Amino acid sequence: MSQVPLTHILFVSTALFFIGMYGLFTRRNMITMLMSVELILNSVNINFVAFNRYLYPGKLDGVFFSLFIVAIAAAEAAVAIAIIINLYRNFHSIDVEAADEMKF
Amino acid sequence: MPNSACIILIPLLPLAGFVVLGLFGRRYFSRFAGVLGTGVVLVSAVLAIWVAWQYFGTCLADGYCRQTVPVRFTWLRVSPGLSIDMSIIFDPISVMMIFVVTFISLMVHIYSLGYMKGEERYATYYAFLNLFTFSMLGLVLAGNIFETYIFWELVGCSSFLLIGYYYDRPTAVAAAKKAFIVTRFADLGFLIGILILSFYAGSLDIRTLIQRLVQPGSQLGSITTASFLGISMLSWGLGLVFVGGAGKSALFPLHIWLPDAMEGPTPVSALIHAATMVVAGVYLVARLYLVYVGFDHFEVLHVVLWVGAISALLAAVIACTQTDIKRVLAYSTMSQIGYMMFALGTFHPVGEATTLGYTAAMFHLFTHAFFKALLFLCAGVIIHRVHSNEMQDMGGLRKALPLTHGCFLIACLAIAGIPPFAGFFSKEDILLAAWDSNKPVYYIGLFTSGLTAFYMFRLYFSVFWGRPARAGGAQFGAGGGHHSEGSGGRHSEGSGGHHGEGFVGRHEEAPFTMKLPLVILALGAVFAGWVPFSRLVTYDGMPQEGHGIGVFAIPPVMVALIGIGIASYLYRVASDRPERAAAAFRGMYQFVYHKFYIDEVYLFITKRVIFNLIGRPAAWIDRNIVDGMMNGLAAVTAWTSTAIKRLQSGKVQDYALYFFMGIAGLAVLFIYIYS
Amino acid sequence: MNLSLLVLVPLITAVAVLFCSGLNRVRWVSLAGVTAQLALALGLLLLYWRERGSGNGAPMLFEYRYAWFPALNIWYHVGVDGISVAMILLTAFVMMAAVLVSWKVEAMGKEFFVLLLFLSAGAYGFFLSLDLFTLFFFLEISVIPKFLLIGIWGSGRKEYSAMKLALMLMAGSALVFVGLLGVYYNTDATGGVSGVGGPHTFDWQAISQMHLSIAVQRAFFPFLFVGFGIFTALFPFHTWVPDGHSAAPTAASMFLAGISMKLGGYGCLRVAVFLMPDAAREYSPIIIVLATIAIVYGAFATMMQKDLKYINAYSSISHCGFILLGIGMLTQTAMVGAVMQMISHGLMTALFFAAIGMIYDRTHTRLVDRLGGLLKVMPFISTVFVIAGLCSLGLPGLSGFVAEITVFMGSWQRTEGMYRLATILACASIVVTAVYILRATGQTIMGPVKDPHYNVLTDAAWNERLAGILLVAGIVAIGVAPYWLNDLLTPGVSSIMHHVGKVTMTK
Amino acid sequence: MSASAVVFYILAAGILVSAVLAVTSRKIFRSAIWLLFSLTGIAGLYFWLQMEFVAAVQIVVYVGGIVVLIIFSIFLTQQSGKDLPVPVRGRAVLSALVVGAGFVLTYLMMMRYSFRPAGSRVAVASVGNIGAQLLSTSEHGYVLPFEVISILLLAAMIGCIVIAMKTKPENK
Amino acid sequence: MGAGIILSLRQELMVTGIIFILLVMNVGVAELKTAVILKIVNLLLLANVILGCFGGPESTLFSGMFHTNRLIVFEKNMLNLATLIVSLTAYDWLKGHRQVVEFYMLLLATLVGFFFMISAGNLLMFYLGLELSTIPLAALSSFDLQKRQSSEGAMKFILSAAFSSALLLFGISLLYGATGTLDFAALSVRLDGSPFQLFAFILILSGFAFKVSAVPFHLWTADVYEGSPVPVTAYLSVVSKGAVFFVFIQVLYAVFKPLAINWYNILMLLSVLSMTVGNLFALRQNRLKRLLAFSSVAQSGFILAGVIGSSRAGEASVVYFILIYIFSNLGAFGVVSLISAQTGRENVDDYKGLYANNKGLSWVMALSLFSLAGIPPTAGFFGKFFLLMAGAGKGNYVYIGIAALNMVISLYYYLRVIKAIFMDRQEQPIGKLTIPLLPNIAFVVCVAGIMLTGVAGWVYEYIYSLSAGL
Repeated sequence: MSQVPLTHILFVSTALFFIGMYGLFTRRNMITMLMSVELILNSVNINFVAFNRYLYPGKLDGVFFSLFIVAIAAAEAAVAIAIIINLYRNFHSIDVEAADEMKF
Repeated sequence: MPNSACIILIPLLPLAGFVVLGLFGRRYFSRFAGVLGTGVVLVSAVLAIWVAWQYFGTCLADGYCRQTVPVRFTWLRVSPGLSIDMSIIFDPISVMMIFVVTFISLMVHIYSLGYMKGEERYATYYAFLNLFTFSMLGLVLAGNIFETYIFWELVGCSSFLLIGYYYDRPTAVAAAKKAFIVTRFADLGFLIGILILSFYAGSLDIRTLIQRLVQPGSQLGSITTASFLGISMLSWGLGLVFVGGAGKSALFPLHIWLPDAMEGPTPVSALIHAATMVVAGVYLVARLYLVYVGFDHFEVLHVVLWVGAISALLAAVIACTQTDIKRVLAYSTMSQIGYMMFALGTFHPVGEATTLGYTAAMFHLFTHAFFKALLFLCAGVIIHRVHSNEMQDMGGLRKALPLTHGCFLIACLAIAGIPPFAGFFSKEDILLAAWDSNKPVYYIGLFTSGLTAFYMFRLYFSVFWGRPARAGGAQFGAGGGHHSEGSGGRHSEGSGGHHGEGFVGRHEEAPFTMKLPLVILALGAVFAGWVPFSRLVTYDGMPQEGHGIGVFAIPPVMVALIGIGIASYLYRVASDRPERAAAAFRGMYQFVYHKFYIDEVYLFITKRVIFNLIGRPAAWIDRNIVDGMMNGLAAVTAWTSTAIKRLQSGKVQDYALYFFMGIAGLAVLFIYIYS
Repeated sequence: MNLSLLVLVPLITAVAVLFCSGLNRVRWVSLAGVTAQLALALGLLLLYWRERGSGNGAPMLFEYRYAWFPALNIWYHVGVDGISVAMILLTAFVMMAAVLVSWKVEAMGKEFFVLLLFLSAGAYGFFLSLDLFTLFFFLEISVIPKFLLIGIWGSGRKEYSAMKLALMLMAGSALVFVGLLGVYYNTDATGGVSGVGGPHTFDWQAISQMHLSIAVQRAFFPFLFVGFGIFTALFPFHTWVPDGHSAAPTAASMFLAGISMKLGGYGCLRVAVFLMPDAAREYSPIIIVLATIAIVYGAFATMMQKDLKYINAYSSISHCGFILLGIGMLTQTAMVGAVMQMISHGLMTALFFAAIGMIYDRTHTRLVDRLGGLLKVMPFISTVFVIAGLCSLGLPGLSGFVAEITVFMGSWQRTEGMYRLATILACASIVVTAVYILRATGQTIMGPVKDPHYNVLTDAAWNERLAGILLVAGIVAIGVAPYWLNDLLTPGVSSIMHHVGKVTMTK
Repeated sequence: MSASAVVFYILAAGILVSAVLAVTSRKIFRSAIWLLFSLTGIAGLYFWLQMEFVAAVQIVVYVGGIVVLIIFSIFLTQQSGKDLPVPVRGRAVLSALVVGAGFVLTYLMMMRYSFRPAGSRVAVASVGNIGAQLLSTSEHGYVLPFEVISILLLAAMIGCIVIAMKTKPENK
Repeated sequence: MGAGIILSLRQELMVTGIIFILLVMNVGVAELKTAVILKIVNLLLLANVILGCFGGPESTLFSGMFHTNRLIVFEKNMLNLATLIVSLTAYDWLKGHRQVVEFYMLLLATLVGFFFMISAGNLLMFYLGLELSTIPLAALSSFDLQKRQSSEGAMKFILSAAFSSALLLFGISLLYGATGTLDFAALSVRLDGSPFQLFAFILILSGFAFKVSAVPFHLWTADVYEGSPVPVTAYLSVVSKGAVFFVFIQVLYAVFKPLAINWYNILMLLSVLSMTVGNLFALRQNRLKRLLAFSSVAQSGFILAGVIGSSRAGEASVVYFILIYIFSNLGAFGVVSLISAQTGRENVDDYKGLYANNKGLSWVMALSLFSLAGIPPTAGFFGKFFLLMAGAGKGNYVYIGIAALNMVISLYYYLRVIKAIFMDRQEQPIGKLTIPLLPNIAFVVCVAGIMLTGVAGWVYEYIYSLSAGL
């Protein structure tokens, strides 16, 4: 792994980050938006682990952070999905364009 | 020297009368209001006469008249040097004036006892009369030029109140407003004049002011050199003060209010608009006479001279055409005041022997007070009788009103300047002064005196001689448009009580209270001329040797007699001669009859110019532009808030997008641009 | 004497009113309250005279300080000099009259009186405070009650006017706020000038002793002056005046025109000019121009008004122009005149509004051409109206004359052509004043009775009479004997002028 | 170029490609699967970084948990597997631009920044000492976060239950 | 050591304890009456508030992950109090709701989250606290299960929150990469103003800005506030925002001190934007909750003015203002919540003629709005004054001028509500409402706070004595 410079890994994470963001901006299905968020969180995780591994191997701060992020991502996803399901009950659709009754 | 206590009492008593009557009059003693008011004035008149007697006594004793200030206290300290004092100045003219004012005022008070009897606002009337008397006394006694201004305003106000006494009559209200506003406009000049003079003289006290302005002193240089539009500040100051005077004294072109002021009760006209208030302007100029003639700055005196002359002539001409008895008298008043003014204008450089004009003006003021008041009071009796003041409703009254007839005749002779009546002496002095200083003015004066005689006797004959007017005069008068005083509600609410049934076949001429003043004033009109004025009233207190009555007196008298002759030819017996005369020069007659359309010019200026070109735009701008700006701000805000509402599209993806754009924006801005 | 009483008494009264049951009791309690205020104010005057008489030459008397926010060096600091005493008297008079004329307020009477008393508390506090923070606090207190009074009990376009008034006054105090902060942060109180340490101070006297740099003054004088100016109808920020006054209920109009417009003038004098004399001198031409415009143009705009309240509102713009003119002239006489004008105009306009209110209550119209011949029907009210009118056109013997004349005399001491012109225009405006006052009086009071219904109308009731007499008494007291007021005001003003002058020397 | 590098680039390519497909595919199931691939690839990346524990967690929680959850929710909410609605045109373009710009910006900054490795001592991320640290209160102890996240999970659970529970008709 | 930990953690522990009591109640004890539960819970919260008030030691635990001092304790007490008031005013709404206990468990979970966030000593703890407070809030905001708006709001909230926290995390990761530490104390020394770090900082900042709903990160605010049940909205607008501001100040002053010059400008920009945009949006709102939402956006603009004051006075004024804000905003929301719970009407127009029948409520509303608008003698005046005063400390008077003018604009829409209540009329005004005991207590507390917090100078003095500044 030493041959691969850190910046290349960062390239992966950053790209992933913005891909996820793009998905979040464009996917109209709420669940797919949620997936995009997960992608973003993963890119963050890659950052943490990579930095930890490459730059600061002395301590495992990054690793722990990424672990907690994983856990929280799970919780967040769960609640989000619960909310989406409830919204589906009310709107009979999970198209985000449909849920814009409150505006201006 | 009279002690100051009773001097103060002279003005304060009427004030007390005003306060008492004003506060409690209506409620508590509406009956005795007249008696109370009259009594107060009586006391102060007595005091005044006594004071005058003593003062002039001492004058004669020690050969010259001292100018003293018996009373002074600071009313308002404007700035360390400048303070408005309440002070009383004592010198020949002020003493003479307090005598005139209290005396005439007393007469009018007594007269009104009968004349205003049964009026609803009887007490108020007397309260106002007292107020006026107080203010007038304060005006003449003022030893501080600002004090003068204060009482000047008060006089104007009480005149306003009295003219508008019949407040439910629109014409009266209009007249009152007109009088107040015109004089107020003139007073503006007075005020600014005061500001200028006091600024350079550094004092408001009249004596100090005169001293500083006359003695070549420190301020003097600045005020004569400092100039505006090429005219020295001193001239500006004096000129503006004169404007104030001209306004009060109804001189051309500020005279328009005087004829309308006749809407007030006749005694009021007699007191305010004939004898006292209207001569305040003359008095004011006389007060500052030393400054006017102080050193060779005569442009202002020229103005005084010519304004006086023009007013005299103009008014006389108009008077010849008027048919409303009170208006005729009003114009004659204006003309006589014109006399006094140009008398003051006829200056001799100080240092020469005399300034005859000063004495003459004061003299004429003195005599005029008597016969003009008398004329008005007589007119009051007549109007009271005829219930109209249109001349064509009158005629042949000499049987019905013998006493009035006599008094009226005396007054006419006096004003016409027929010896040995009062008017003769004073007018002759004036003409003499004019002759010495300015020939054209002299001829104007001469011609005017002829006109005076003519219109006075025109009035006299058409009222007392000729065919008795129809009994329906009252009714006719009632129809007689706004000219006719009888038309308004006055007599219905007023003293009609005991004159209700009209005058035909009535024997009683007038109540005693109305006759008495006539008689007294008639005596005055006869004998006032014998007072040795040149010995008592002079600009510097030094007596001048009187000049005997010589050949110089002949032309005026002749002119006067000619005037009388024409008048009697035209009006003594009823005929169509006047009409033919009028028809002869119809155009000019109309022009004069409408008072040279001066009123219309004023109307045009006020209504068209001031209201439409200044007032209306100002109001419009305020509502639409200035306020529009304020509302515009609000409108812009509201518009913006609708314009940006799209940001809140309600779509969460937009929110996220904006969110990141915000971050990117901040990053670019603060990392690359701003740092 | 403990000055805070002046603030507390109205508040206590207000609380008492809150717990009153029955409109009648409410009225009497509030009347008692304002009577107590009047008594306090008069007592203050006497004590003040006694102190001065006993040779106490301190600039401020009866001072009281309490460390309110020591951390920020903010104090509750009160004290009076002649000027404040005079303003307090004015407030007491107007408040008493206001309560008396609002006797007939039926709907939500309790709230009405509470708000009114609250207002007065604010005014007293403002005139008392010597700490700029306290001053600002009391200045802003008075905004909202006005809004409610106009909006709830007003007439005509009341909501619009109330909103306009509230917003414009709020904008004014926003400017003042910025100005105050600017002053605060440019003071240096490390010497502990105002009693405590702290780098900066709001203390009025302390600031006046330290000389703010000319740059600072240049920067912040406009904020303060314009901010306060909005309160006193500084052109072109006067447009709240006509709407607000005409929409407000009688008592509120009286307070608005009588007192709250004076808060501005007082602030301009006390804060802007006194703390920043150099800037005042620099900006004085602008002030003069604006004031003159307000005077003349206000007068002409008044001529065109048909509604009595509008007439008085516009004339207030014109008259308050005299206040600003007097302040802007920066001569002692003119400033005394300005303060006199504040007081005179306060009493006069309150009287005017009171009379208008009484007329409106009876005839239900304020349009000049609908009224007429009221003198026959309601002599007392008409007389009061006429007196107010005469006072406003500057008749000698009434307060208006004294004030205007003093302003003129003072302004005339400035010899520069522009100032001269301004003075002359101001003088000329009194003629216009005469015109519109007489037109109004002539059409409403005099003339034949327009409407037969008017013949059955009643004259003033006891409370209205009392109110009228109270204000007339004040007007006459000043008009006939101005010297006492003059002596009362001169020391305060001359200390201000001495400050201005002193700086002139140093420059 | 060494083998591990090759492995990395393959992984990277796989991750990114499947991620792109995951956010663009029109069929929701497919995109879920692409997401699965991408996440697995990331797990692989962790392996490659010798962070086995993290990789394991990644597999367990994401692949085994979240993706399953997502798929179930798709079952719950998706009507008859029809295509996803097309993105709003304008927003798609705009966000493409923004995202591209953002990426360039960010990555440039990363490249410019000189990362300085600190210390050479390598702490082994073995399950053992990770667990030890997770529960220790001493230096580098993560017991407090552990507790906090337990509360968080509890709360999340309650929340899910309350919200997602089929609400019975109100007549109760 | 143990006792020390307990003492320093006592507020967190108490709240957690209450959560567990509720859990037991929910699982074990069968079907208590809702009203009874509410009484019990409120008593517990009251006890929590009271016990919280005892001062604790200044300490740092868990190798710097958790630290506390007197100011932090005070802030937590403020949050406790706010929560109590919220739950008091929520009474009417909860009576009709079935999952009362769950509601409180979630609410208190978020509270704990805030506590840990405030006491956080490193970025991990901060992040955990943030999430712990966010995720349950999202659940709460969709608590009106049948209401479409509620679930829509919740969806917008959870997605925006997830996104913003992802960005925050990205920023944290970059920061970690740049400095190699997550510990606040260590971070502050390793920061240099390099663009990379600045970018990371901006990402983190956006997370904060999102929570305090500062423009342009505010867009979720209005919709979520409108959709959520009123008590949740109140909680969001007061507790959430307040807590985030507390930690925001600490982070800015303690951690990002080296970047002070940068964030001063950034925050000034955000502050101006927030005031202006918030006010402009609020101008046209007819739905009261939305109006209050935008007004709270504007308010955070004002609070930011205190933040950038970056002085001791600045910190004190922020805390002070938030204390006042708790009373004012909760007073307003309390009235709204009561009325919407009893009549279901939430529009400004519905409030026309409210004064006719409900004098008390009207005055509470009026006072709260005056306090929000910063009108003396309400506390809001002092709050705003001190905020802007602190903001002017650096001598940026243009900025202060803009802020002052914004105060004028804001006055307009507050007065619109006042106008509706006191001046306008309508056919069927809201009838006489009965105010239950608990909300009544809440109103009394709010009014007392509004009237006294400002005039009583020592409150500010106390806070000032606690605060440290930059």
